[in-house]
Parts: sequence; C-alpha cells; structure tokens
Amino acid sequence: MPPVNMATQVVQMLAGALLLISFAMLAERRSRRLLILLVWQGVVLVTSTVLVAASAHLTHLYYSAALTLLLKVCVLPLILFRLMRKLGIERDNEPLVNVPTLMLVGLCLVIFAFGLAQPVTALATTVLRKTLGIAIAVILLSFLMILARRKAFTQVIGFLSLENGLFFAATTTTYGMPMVVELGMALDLLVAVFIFGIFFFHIREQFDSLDLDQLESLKED
Amino acid sequence: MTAVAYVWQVGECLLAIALAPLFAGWVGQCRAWLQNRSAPPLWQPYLILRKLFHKDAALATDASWLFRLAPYVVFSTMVVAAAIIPSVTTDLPLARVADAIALVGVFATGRVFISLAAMDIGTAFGSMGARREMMVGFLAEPALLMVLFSAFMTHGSTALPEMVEGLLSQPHIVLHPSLFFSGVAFVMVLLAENARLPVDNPSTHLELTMIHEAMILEYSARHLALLEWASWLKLFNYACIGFALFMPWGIALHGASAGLLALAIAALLAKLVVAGAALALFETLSAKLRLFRAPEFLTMAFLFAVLGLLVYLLLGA
Amino acid sequence: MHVVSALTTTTPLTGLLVLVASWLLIGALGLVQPNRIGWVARTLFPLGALVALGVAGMGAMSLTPGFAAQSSVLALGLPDMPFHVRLDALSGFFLLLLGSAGAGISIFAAGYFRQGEGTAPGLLCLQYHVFLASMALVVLADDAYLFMVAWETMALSSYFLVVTQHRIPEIRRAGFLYLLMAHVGALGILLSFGVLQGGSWQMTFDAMRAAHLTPAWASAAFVLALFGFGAKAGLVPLHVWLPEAHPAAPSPVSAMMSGLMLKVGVYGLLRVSWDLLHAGPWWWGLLTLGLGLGTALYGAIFAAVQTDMKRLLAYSSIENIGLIFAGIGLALLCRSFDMRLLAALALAAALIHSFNHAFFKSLLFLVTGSVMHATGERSLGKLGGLIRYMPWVAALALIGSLAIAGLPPLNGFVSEWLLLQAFLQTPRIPHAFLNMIVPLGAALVALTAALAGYVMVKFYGVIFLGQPRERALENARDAGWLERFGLSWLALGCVLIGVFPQVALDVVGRITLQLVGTTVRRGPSPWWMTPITSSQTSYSGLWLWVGLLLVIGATFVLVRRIYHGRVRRTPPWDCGYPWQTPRMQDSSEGFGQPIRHLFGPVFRMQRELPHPSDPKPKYRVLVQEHFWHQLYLPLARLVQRTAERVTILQGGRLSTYLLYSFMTLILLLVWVL
Amino acid sequence: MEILLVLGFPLLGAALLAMVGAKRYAAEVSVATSLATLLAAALLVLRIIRHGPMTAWNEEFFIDPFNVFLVALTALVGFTTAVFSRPYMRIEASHGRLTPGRLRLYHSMYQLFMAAMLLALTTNNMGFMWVAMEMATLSTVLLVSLYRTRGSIEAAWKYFILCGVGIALALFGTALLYTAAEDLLGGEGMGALLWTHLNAVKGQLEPRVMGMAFVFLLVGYGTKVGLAPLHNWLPDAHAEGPTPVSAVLSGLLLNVALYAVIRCKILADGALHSTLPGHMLMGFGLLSTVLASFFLWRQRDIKRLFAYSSIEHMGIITFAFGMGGPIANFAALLHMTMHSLTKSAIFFAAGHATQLSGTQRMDKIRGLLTIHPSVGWGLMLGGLAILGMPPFGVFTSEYLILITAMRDHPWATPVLLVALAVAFGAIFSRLQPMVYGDTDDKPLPHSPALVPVFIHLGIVLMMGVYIPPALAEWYRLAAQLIGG
Repeated sequence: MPPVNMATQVVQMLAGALLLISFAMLAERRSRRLLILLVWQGVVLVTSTVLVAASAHLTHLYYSAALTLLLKVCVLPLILFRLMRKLGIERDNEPLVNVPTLMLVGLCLVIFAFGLAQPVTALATTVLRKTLGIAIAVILLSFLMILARRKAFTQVIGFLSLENGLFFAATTTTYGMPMVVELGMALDLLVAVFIFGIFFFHIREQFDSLDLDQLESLKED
Repeated sequence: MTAVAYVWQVGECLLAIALAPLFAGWVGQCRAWLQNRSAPPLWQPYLILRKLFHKDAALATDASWLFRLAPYVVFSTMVVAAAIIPSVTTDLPLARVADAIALVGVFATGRVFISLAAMDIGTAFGSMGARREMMVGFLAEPALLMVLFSAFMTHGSTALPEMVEGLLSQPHIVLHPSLFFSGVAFVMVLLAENARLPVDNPSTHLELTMIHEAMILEYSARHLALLEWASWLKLFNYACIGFALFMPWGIALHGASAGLLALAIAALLAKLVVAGAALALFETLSAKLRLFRAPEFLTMAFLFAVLGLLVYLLLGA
Repeated sequence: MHVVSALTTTTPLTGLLVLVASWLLIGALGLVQPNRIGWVARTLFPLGALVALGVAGMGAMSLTPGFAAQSSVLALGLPDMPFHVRLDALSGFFLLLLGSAGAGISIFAAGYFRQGEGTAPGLLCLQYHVFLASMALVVLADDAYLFMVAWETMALSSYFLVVTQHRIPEIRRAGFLYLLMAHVGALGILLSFGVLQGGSWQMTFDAMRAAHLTPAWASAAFVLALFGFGAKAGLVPLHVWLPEAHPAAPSPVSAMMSGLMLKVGVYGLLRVSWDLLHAGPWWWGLLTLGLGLGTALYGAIFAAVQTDMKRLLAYSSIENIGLIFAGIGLALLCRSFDMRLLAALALAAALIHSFNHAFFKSLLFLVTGSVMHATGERSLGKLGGLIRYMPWVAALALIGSLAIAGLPPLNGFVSEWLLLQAFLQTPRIPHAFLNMIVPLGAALVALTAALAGYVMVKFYGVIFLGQPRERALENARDAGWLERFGLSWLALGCVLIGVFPQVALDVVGRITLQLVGTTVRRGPSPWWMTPITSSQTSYSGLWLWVGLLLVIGATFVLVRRIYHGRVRRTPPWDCGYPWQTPRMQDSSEGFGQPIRHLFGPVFRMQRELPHPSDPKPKYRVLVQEHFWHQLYLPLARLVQRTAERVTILQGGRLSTYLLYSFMTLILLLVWVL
Repeated sequence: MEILLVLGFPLLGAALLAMVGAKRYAAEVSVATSLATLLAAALLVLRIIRHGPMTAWNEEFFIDPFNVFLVALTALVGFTTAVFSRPYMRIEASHGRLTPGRLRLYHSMYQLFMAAMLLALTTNNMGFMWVAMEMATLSTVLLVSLYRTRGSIEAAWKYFILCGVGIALALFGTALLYTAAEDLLGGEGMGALLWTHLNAVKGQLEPRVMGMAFVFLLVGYGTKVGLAPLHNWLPDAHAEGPTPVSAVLSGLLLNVALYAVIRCKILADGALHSTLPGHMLMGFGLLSTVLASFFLWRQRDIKRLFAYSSIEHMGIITFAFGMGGPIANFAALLHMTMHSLTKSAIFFAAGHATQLSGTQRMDKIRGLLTIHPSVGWGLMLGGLAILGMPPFGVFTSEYLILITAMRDHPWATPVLLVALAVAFGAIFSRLQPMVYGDTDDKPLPHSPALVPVFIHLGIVLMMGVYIPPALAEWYRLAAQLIGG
C-alpha cells in the first residue's frame, strides 16, 4: 500500500469535481453552457492526468495529457462552438424527463457504480484505483444524459463526456493506455466529431431542425 | 378333394341357378296370398326369363361396351357366390378359393358393375338409382361383414364351410347371444341388399323411390333377363348364407353319402319354403320407408352387427 | 446391354448408387436444351424410366432369400459423419415399389409434358429426377444426416414441381402450405433422431440401433417420429396440405407424390419404429392404430363429397394411408405383446397395401392427367361420357377404380383381406381391454372399404359414363401411345398382384422376417394364400379369376346359343320422359348428398339453397374441414398477435433504443456482481 | 509480410479511390483492389496452413486458424461485393440516385471499411481492435447515409449514436481488461493489451474485474453484432443503405464484431472459471433468435426482412458459441461462413429485384421469374438456403447446433425449433409471391451481375453435401482454440 501523498488526494478531489460537472451537465439546459462544462471536464481531465504522470513519473502520460489538452480542450470545443453558431442552436432544450427525476436516477446510478467498483477498489494496488467508481459513475451519467436529451447536438456532447469519463478511468486506474492506442483513439474521436458536424448539416437540411423527434419515422408498425 | 366333390360343386351351382327363380316365384306367390291377390303361378319367373330371351334387345343409342358387359359380370358374380356358399354340402373345393370376406367382395363387385352400367346411359333415373344402390351398399356391406365376423368369432374360421362344420360338430345346440344380434342385423341387410321392403319395393316402378328397378330401366331382353336372374340368385344366396350361419342343420358334411346329400337338398327346400314365407310376411307387414330413412335403417343394421361382435367379445359366447 | 451386365455383376448397393447418380445426371442433361420437347420428353424421361426399372431390379435382388444387408460409407457428408448407405430387405422393398411404379409414371410423363406450361420442360426434368433420386436416397440412407438431407431435398424438389404453374395464386398458396408443413414435419423427425441416438453422439442408424433408451425417451422419439412422418404421409390432422398440393401439381407429379412420396413417409415410420426402436409399450400401437383408422374414415368421407377429381383422389390417398397406418399400428400392438405371427400378418397387410396403393393411385392420377389434357377440365361437374371418346383411358381407369375400391379379384382386395384377417385374430391379445376394443377396428376398416367403393363409382361414373356435361367434351381424343403404355404398365401391376397375392406375400415375408423375426404361413402353392392356417382362411386370386372368367364365358356362349341376337338401337327410354339433357344426370354434388346427410357434423358446410320462387335457381354447397378453422387458423393468428406485441420494441425513438442498451448493461452488471 | 499486403491493398485503394473515385473506371479499380486483397489473403492462408499460427511486427499482429479463415471469408465476400457493386452502382447512377461525388465517397469508404475489418481481425492488440471497430463504424456510417435521403440520414444517425456509445462501452471494457492484466504483464510497453499474452495468463486475471470488463465488452461489441435488444440500429441501417453495403454489413461486419466478442469470451472463460460468459451468450442468442423470428412476420420492406433474418442467424451463432465445445464451435464457425455467403448473395439478388421494381416494398415486387429468371432463382434459392433447407450448407450447421443443443441444453431446443419454424413461415410466405406470378416491370438498363450470387450459392450448396477435409480440419482447429 503506497503512502497517500498529496498528488493522489488532489486527483481524488478532481475526480469528485468531474462527477460534479457531469451532474451539472445532466441538469444543464442550454447547449452553450453544456459546451463550457464539457471544456471544464477536459481541463479537469488534463490536470488529473498531469498529476498522475508527476506522481508516477510516467513520461508517456505527459504526452497523453498534451494530446488531451489539444483535442478535448481546444480543438473539439472549437469545432463545436463554430457548429453551434452556424446552426444557431443556443436555444433551450427540455430533457425528455424533468430534471429532478434525472437527478434522482443519477444519484442511484452513482451508488450503483460505487457498489460495482467496490470489490475492485477493495483489492486495489494503487490508490488511484479508488477513483474507478467515480469513472464508472461519470460514464453512466453521460449515458443517461445521451438518452435523456432530444437534441442531436446535446447527444454529441453527452457522447464526448462519455469519452472523457473513459479517458479518466484509463488514466487513473491504469496509468493510461499504451501511447499508440491512445493516438488511435484520439484520431477516431476527431474523425467522429467531424462526421457529427457533417451530419448536423445533413439532418438540418433534411429535417430543418436538429430535433430528434423528427428522426422517428423508421420503425415497425 | 375327390372328383365327386367337384361334381357336387358344379351340381350345387346348377341347383342354385335353377332354384333361384323358383324361390323368387314362391316369395311372390306368398305375398300375393297374404295381400289377397290372385297369385301368379309358381314358375312365373321362368316364364319371364323365357319371354325376355325371345325379345329383341333394344339398346340405347350411346350405350358403351361397359353397358353390355355388365349383365354377364353381375350374373357370374352371383353364380360364383353360389359356388362358395355351402347350401347343400360343405365339401366344396371352390369354397377355399374365396372365404366369407371374399364373398362380400364378390357381391360388391356385382353391385359396382350394375351401378356403373346404370350410369352409362346418362339418364336421370339411372344415375339416381346407381347412387342409391351404392348408398345402400356402403352401409349394408360392412354390416354383412360384421355378421360374418361374429360368426367367425364363434366358429373360428372365415371359410363358410368351416363355420358350418364348426356349428354342426357341436354335440348339442349352443345358444350364442351374439348370434341374435347378428341374426337381426343379417335380416335387415338381406332386405336392403335384395331391394325388399321396407328399403325398396321390387314390384313397383314408382320413379322417385325405386332403387334396383331404376338401375335396370334401360335394359331389355337378354340383358334384362340376366340381371333379373342375377337378382334372384342374390336373394337365394343370401338365404343360403342365412341358413349356413343360423340354421345349418341338414347340410351334408365331408364325405357324406348320396342319401345324406339328398336329405340335405330336401332340408334346403324346406328351409327355403319357410324362409320365403317369412320374408313375404315381413314384407307385407312392413311399410316402405322414406328414402332418407333408409340410411338410418342400415346404420341400425350395422350397429346391430357391431353390437353382436361386441357382445361376443364381452361374453365370449 | 454392357452397362446392364456391369450393374448385375456389381453388388446391388453400388449398382443402386450408380443408378441414383444417373438419375441426377439425366436431370442435369435436361438443362442442356431446356425447351426442346423432343429431347427432354421423348429421350430423357424414357431413360429415367429405364433407370427406374434398374432400381426396381436391384431392390428385387435385395429381397431374394440369400441376400444379406449391405452397407457402405460414401466420401461425402460432414467430416465426422460421412454419408452411410445401407440396403436391406425393408429398403429394398420400397426401392422395388419406387422403381416399378416410377417406371410407369416416367413413361407416361414422357408423353405427357408439353411445351409452354409454366416451368420449362428441361427444368421440370431436372426437378422430376432429383425428386426420384432423393426418394431413393431417403430409403438408402443409414445415418440421420443423409436421411435429413435427402428428405428435405425430396420436399424441396417436389415443392418446385407443385408450383410449376406458379401464375395461379391458389397453386402458390398450396405450395407454401405444403413446404411449410413438410419443414415442420422435418423438424419433428430431426428431434426424433436427436432423441434416438441416446447419448452416443453417433448419428448413424447403427448407433441408434445399439442405443438403449429409457422408456420415456423411447416414447418421446416414437411420438416425434409419428408426428414427422405422419405429416409427410398425410395423417389426420396433419393432412391439410395434401388435398391442396396434390391437385396443384401436374398429374405425373401428383402421381409420384401420392403413389411414391407418401410411401417414403411410411418407410420412415417403419424404419424408426421397427428397426431403430426396440419393442415399446402397447399404447404406441393403439395410438397409431387409432390415428390410422380415424384418418382412413375421414379421408373416405371427404373423398365422397369432393367435386374436383384430383382433390377426390387426394382425399382417397389420405384414406389409404390411414389403412396402412392402421396396419402398422396393429403390428406394433402385437409386437408389444410378442405375438409374432399376428404382427407379421398386419405388417404384411400394411406393406402390400402400400405397394398396391402406389400402383392404382398413380394410375388414377395419370388418368386424370390424360383427361385434363383431352378436355382441359378438372371439375367433375363439367365432365362425363368420356368412355366413348377415350376408350383406352376409360378401360384402364376402370381397372384402377375397381382395384382401389378393394374389389376381388384385384390387388386392392388382397391387402384389405389381409388387414381384416389380422383384425380377426386380435381377440387373442392378452389384454382384457384391448382384445375387446381392437377387433372393432375391423368394422371401421370394412366401412372405409365400402365407402371407397362408393367413391370410386362416383369417380368413374361421373367422369367416363353418362352424357358429356359439356359440348366441348365431344372432341376429346384418347391419350397418346406413351401415355397408354404407362397406364397399361400400372394397370398390369394391379392385376398381377391380384392374381398372385402369395408372391407378394412371399416378398413381404423377407421384411417381416427382418423386422418381426417370422413370416406368415406360406400357401401350398404360389396361387394360394393361407396366412394363418389352411383351414381357417384361404384365398386364391388366380382361381377366383378363373372361376369368374369361366362363368362369364360360359354364360356368354350359352346366351349366344339360345339367343337370336337381334339388336335395335333406340334412344334411351327413362320411363318415357320425352326429353333428356346431360344436366339431368346425377351430379357429383348429388353423389355427395347421402354422405353429407349421414356424416353432417364432420363437415363445415356453407349451402346456398335456391328460393322456390327463384327465376334462375342456383344451388351451391361449399364443404370445408373443421381442422382448418379450429386448429390451423387460430395458430396462425396466435403467431400474428405475438408478432404485433414484439414489434413494439422497434418503436423508432432513439432514446428508447439507448435505454434498452442501458438497461441491458445495468442488468448484466448486476448479474456479474 | 502477407499481413502488410492484406492491410495495405485496401488502404492504398481507399486513398487512390478518394482521388479518382469519380472517374468512370473507379469501379474497376475497386474490383482490382479487392482482388489483390483476396490474393494476399490467399497467400496468408497458405502460409498459415504451412507454418501454423504466427505473430508479426513485434506481436502487434497475430494470425491463427480462427481469424485467418475470417480474413479469407472477408476478402472473398469483399471481392464479390465489389464485383457486384460495379453494375449495381452503375444502374443506381443511371436511375439518378447518385452523383459522381457520392460514388467517390462510396468507393473509397468501401475500401476503408474493408481495411478496418481486416485490421480488426488480424490485430493482436485489444486496443487496436477497438480502434479498428470504431473505424469500421465511422466508414459505414458514411456509406449508410450515402443516398442523403431522410431515411438514410435517420438510419445513419441512429446507427452512429447506438454503435458509437456501444463502442465507447467496449473501450471502457478494454480499459478494465488492461487494468486486470497490468499487474501481471506490466503497464509499460504493450504487453498488457496483447491478446496472446492475456490468453497466456488468463487463468490468473482478477475475476471480478474480468467479469465487469466482459460485460462492457459484450454490450459494446454485441451492439454491433446486432444482438437483441441491442439490435435496433441494424434493420434501419440495412434497409436505408445501398445494397452492397447491406450485403457487407450483414455478411462481414456482424461476423467481425462477433469475432471480437468471442476473443473476449475466451479470456473471460479462462479468468472466471465459470460458465457465466457462455450463459450470457446463450441468453443473448436465444433472445435474438426468437425476437427476430417474430419481427419477420411484420415486414414489408425486403431489405428489412433479411436484416432481421441476419439478427436471427447471429443469434443462432451466438447461442452455439455460448454452448461451446468442439461440435458447437465447429457448427458456429461453419454457420458464420454459410450465413455471410448466403446472406450477401440474397442481398445481391434482392438489390436487383428492388431495381427491377423500383421499390423495396415486397408487395410491389412481383413475378421476378417471368421478367428476370436468374434474379428470381437467385432470390428463391438464396431464401431457401437461409431458411436452412438442405442440401444447402446452412442446414448442416443448424443441424449440428440443434443436436448439440439437444444434448447439452434440451430445454433450449424447442425454443430454437419454434423460432426456426416461425421464421420459415414468415420469410417464405413473402418470398414466394415476389418470385412467382406475373409482372409489368421493365428490364434493367445494364445487365446485372449475378455471377457472385451463384458463386456464393454454389459454395453453400457444396458445403451442404461435402466439406473438403482441409477446410474441416481448419474449422476444427479454430473450434479447439475457442474451446469453452
């Protein structure tokens, strides 16, 4: 059992922040603020990654931190901002279920996630693994967010925050994936967002709104 | 199988052929008496045959070969049947050729042919009669078969001669309750099969009700003669079956002497007299059924026969 | 010639494989010039007939006394379970049936198939010969896999033949129903085999013979087999496809399906219940017997009310299959009480009846084919009087009708005689209840046989006798020589078995020896049949023929002698009614009337009776089956409703879909926790 | 070396076609690329047959009988599909449904898709496998939305989101896998994600983590396999995309996804020492089979119909893998092959059928036999084959699966049989009126390419009655590898 040093405590604190942010995203109605929250998530992610790198003296984690910074804090939000302005979608959008219920469900999910991670964290070799529960919670929450929103744009944001959660889990629990793999993932993510962008335009020109209620024509009857 | 046996075989056939019209005449005469009519002579049927054989045959324009073939087939089936049935002696070489089941089959063959012939001309009555005949047949046939079966159960053989011998070999008369049912069923079948009241009336041409007569409407002269003869033979055969099953006394067994055989013939004649009178009486007393009722009558017969079988299986007697 | 000698030198099994292969080859050759009728019909089909004769010959060789079962393994099939083939008496018998009847049908088909009827002749030729080959393979198969493959190929090829005229919607519907039922039945058979191998995961029949099943599993296997093979053979209530599919097909195909394919179903049941399974409880027999008798009566009743000649024949096939199953059931029953002789007798009856049915039913179906070609009519209401325009077909059809009606001295009577004899022995069954109930089966058999007579008089009389019900019929022409040849071949079969029943009994004896371990008592000579004891029962087809012909001849001669023989042709008398029209004859509906009256509850009838004051009165009666409306349609509705419920899952809303995967994830996580 | 070729050709082709894809000869280029890939795959197969399993490029790639046969299958179907799509796309263009730009996108994305699948199959690194799967998703999303109709956009979006989320879950599963393996194989370097290494130490992997990891991987990759209730994207994507894409989706992508699932199952089996993963697969399999067979009853769109049938068959295969054991695995692999060959053949024929009648509504498609016999026969025979009618090979595998089920899980057999019977009734009742009867449709502007259809069906037919010993041996080896 390695000593609980400063860095790890900070990391755990950051993990809490991450969870907080995802709850905030769950509650947030405005696309613009959602995007800002996403950026914050990225920032938290980067810092935590750096800290982990520092505490564990892993050079390749620095690279991945840099990559995250570049991708999740700069590039992607930038693209999304421009898209948002182009498509003019800052309007409110109401979740399918009202916010308090969502919160409640989210709470249950967090408890469930902790319960799920408990056996793993119990026999954790690195302190950091204790954050696994939080990572799972973030993932489930963003999943919840995706399926609770009815705008294509918000779904994408949810998707990205899901990715963040994954990334957090990867870094904290396993000191990050191998570099090559991470590069590949980053590339995929980038392409994905580009395609999302393309799709927004297609959807809009076909359905003249990004409302997902329009996209319910393909079904069995 | 001695040569004598074969002689008797042929002799029995000829006897049947010869006696059949007489039996029919006797029944007719009894009926006339019972109905206070002046009776035709006993040999009336022979006169009819003679008359018919002297007429010119009038064939419908588009009668096919089947129409002309049928009378011969029907007649022959009845003769073959007569050869199988032990009316005088049980020492019949041919009886082994076809047992009771085959006998029913032979009757059926005759029926099918006469029905087909009736349909051949394509007149309204012909086809109607054919249908009715087959309707009667498909119920009467299994009934007869069931009667024979319960007899088989009691005597342990489907060959009629064996049955008779089985029955005669018993020291004292055994009463089989099953045979009562079979007997009733058999009488009903006999009436139906031979176009007798209450199912059919041989002595009318009332178009809407007739069965047998409707089928032979188009026949004349020699064909008609053969068919009439065949029908009389049929009646005779049925009577003989009845005797063989229910009152076989007097029938000569294997290797019986000439005297016994003469006795057997006498016994046969006696039985015929009684049976003819009884038949006439029954016919006089019973009224013609509506045609729709006929199937029910026959179903009754069938059920009685099956009942007889069941009773035998239950009581073992 | 050289080929023939080569075949005879090789063992029957290899010879058979070669023959089957050559069937396939002939079929493939049909695709060379699919539309040249001269090539396909006049060349290939006769070749197929020759091959069929070869198959029959090989089958016959396997039935000779000195023959021991041969088996071999092919280089085909699955890696772990290659194709096993085996030729023993049972399969040999059915090959004999297949070949001898098939030859006649093929010859007929050579004259029958013409240009421009739905599928191209070449393709028909392919499907036709694949059908034949697959049936032969089913009979030869010695492992479950080959059996199933051949079995389903048989169903498939016959399906394609059924939908030859696919432009007609009813025919498509019939084809669908047929293949669906065939497939469901095949699933049942597959399950049965799965149970039969009983733990040894060898799917060969040898392994199944060796396997020892618990009574429960054995019964399961038997019931499944009865279901599967019954569905193919047309056992009530699995028969619904049969009256639809058989009429839909071209007549030679109907003949093959009715005459041959149903027998393959019978073979399957025999193989499973007698060869693969060991003796089981008596209720197997009672079940089969009951179903068989029910089917027989049901088929006969429905045949009597049909107005379409091919449907009528189809129902009559159901009836005959019922009789065959009754025989098998009786045999099973006796086996369970170890009454060898009786079992052998019943089994022999069933087998000979299969053989007979193959001949006369094929004959009659082919006859309907000729009639349809000559008149273009299928409905009995539009036929009549053809005996004058098609004397050949009429004469041969008469033989077929008499035979199927079970009249002596033809072959149909022989098998029914044996069956009745078997029933007569049943009081000796050592079971207080059965020995009372089973003999009553004889009553049902008798009733069925009599009804068959009724049906056949209707069939023959309405088609060939009386006045033509349509003007057009008068320019109907008799069938061509190839068709006549085929018909005559089958008719000859009917007569020969009728004349020499003991020969058939001897042949079948080889099988009863294999399956039951004994044969019925041999007659003193080939023309005497005394299956039990000579005193109890005896029948001689030959002497009956001689007797009948003798008497007919004698009568004829005598009448000629005493009669002057003047004949006058006059219009029919008919009680002196002045004018006659063909419409005044009794129609097929009229013939159905007594049956409808007597067995009313069995039918589901819709009648349109004319109103007394109706200017142009119209009478219509539609007879349907209860099974269809009370068993099959509800089943279909159930599936339909379930489908409606299920489709709710695909609601079209993305969030819902995500919710599904979300819940799945949560549930699985809970599961692993 | 061969691996490099196998992956290189499609990548090069994708790049090349991205430039020249709009030209007239683009289709030929695509065909050539696929042919080259096929030959490379053949070389690879030969090498494996000669030298047995191999790893390459410091163990980043790993070829064993299991995946090499999938590589061969993928290359083959990829090639035939390319051959098919040449005339098909030409007809589409002449019907005015596609612009040259779209054609370029189509050809290049098609090759990219092939490359992604081949990478997913050949890589030894679970991370790369994930990357490749994501790549395949992205490329197919673009292919599905090729027509830019409302329907295709909607379908593509649903596909994208569902599979994207699913894939993300799979990534988390991979991360957990890494976590579990890290302590044993060391976090530095790549060791902890190499399947071979994991497989070597699977016995000691931490069970709870592995259990969780397997759940995430199963749900993730299972979404792409189309296991109910994760299947909802599948019918839409198949129905709305161009037919060649439907063919490769059904024929290949599902297989590849299933391959990933099975690789994970092998590890999970070793780690959990329990039948849990097997039971999960069986559950998914049965559920998918039954649900799909009932879905089939309500279909009006021909491509949706066969999409659901794909779900059904994927269910059967998954069930078989779940049962495990040499026979079941053998049957499952065989069924994979048979299904992808048959189903792609069906989609080829169905594609031309829709072009003939100008609609995918089955009640509008009539009388194929009369207007275009080869299309009609292709559809009919393909349909019968996919319904498990002997002598087609699909029956072989279903037969093996059924008898294994009867032995190991008798309770499941009736369920399967009911599903099969229902599916039979549903599909065949739709198939018949389309193939038979009369029609007034007009023949096609260009002659259709039905050679692939009959090649596929020919192979399927052969496998029904005769499996070459070499092939059988190969399947057996693969089955042993999967074990369970």
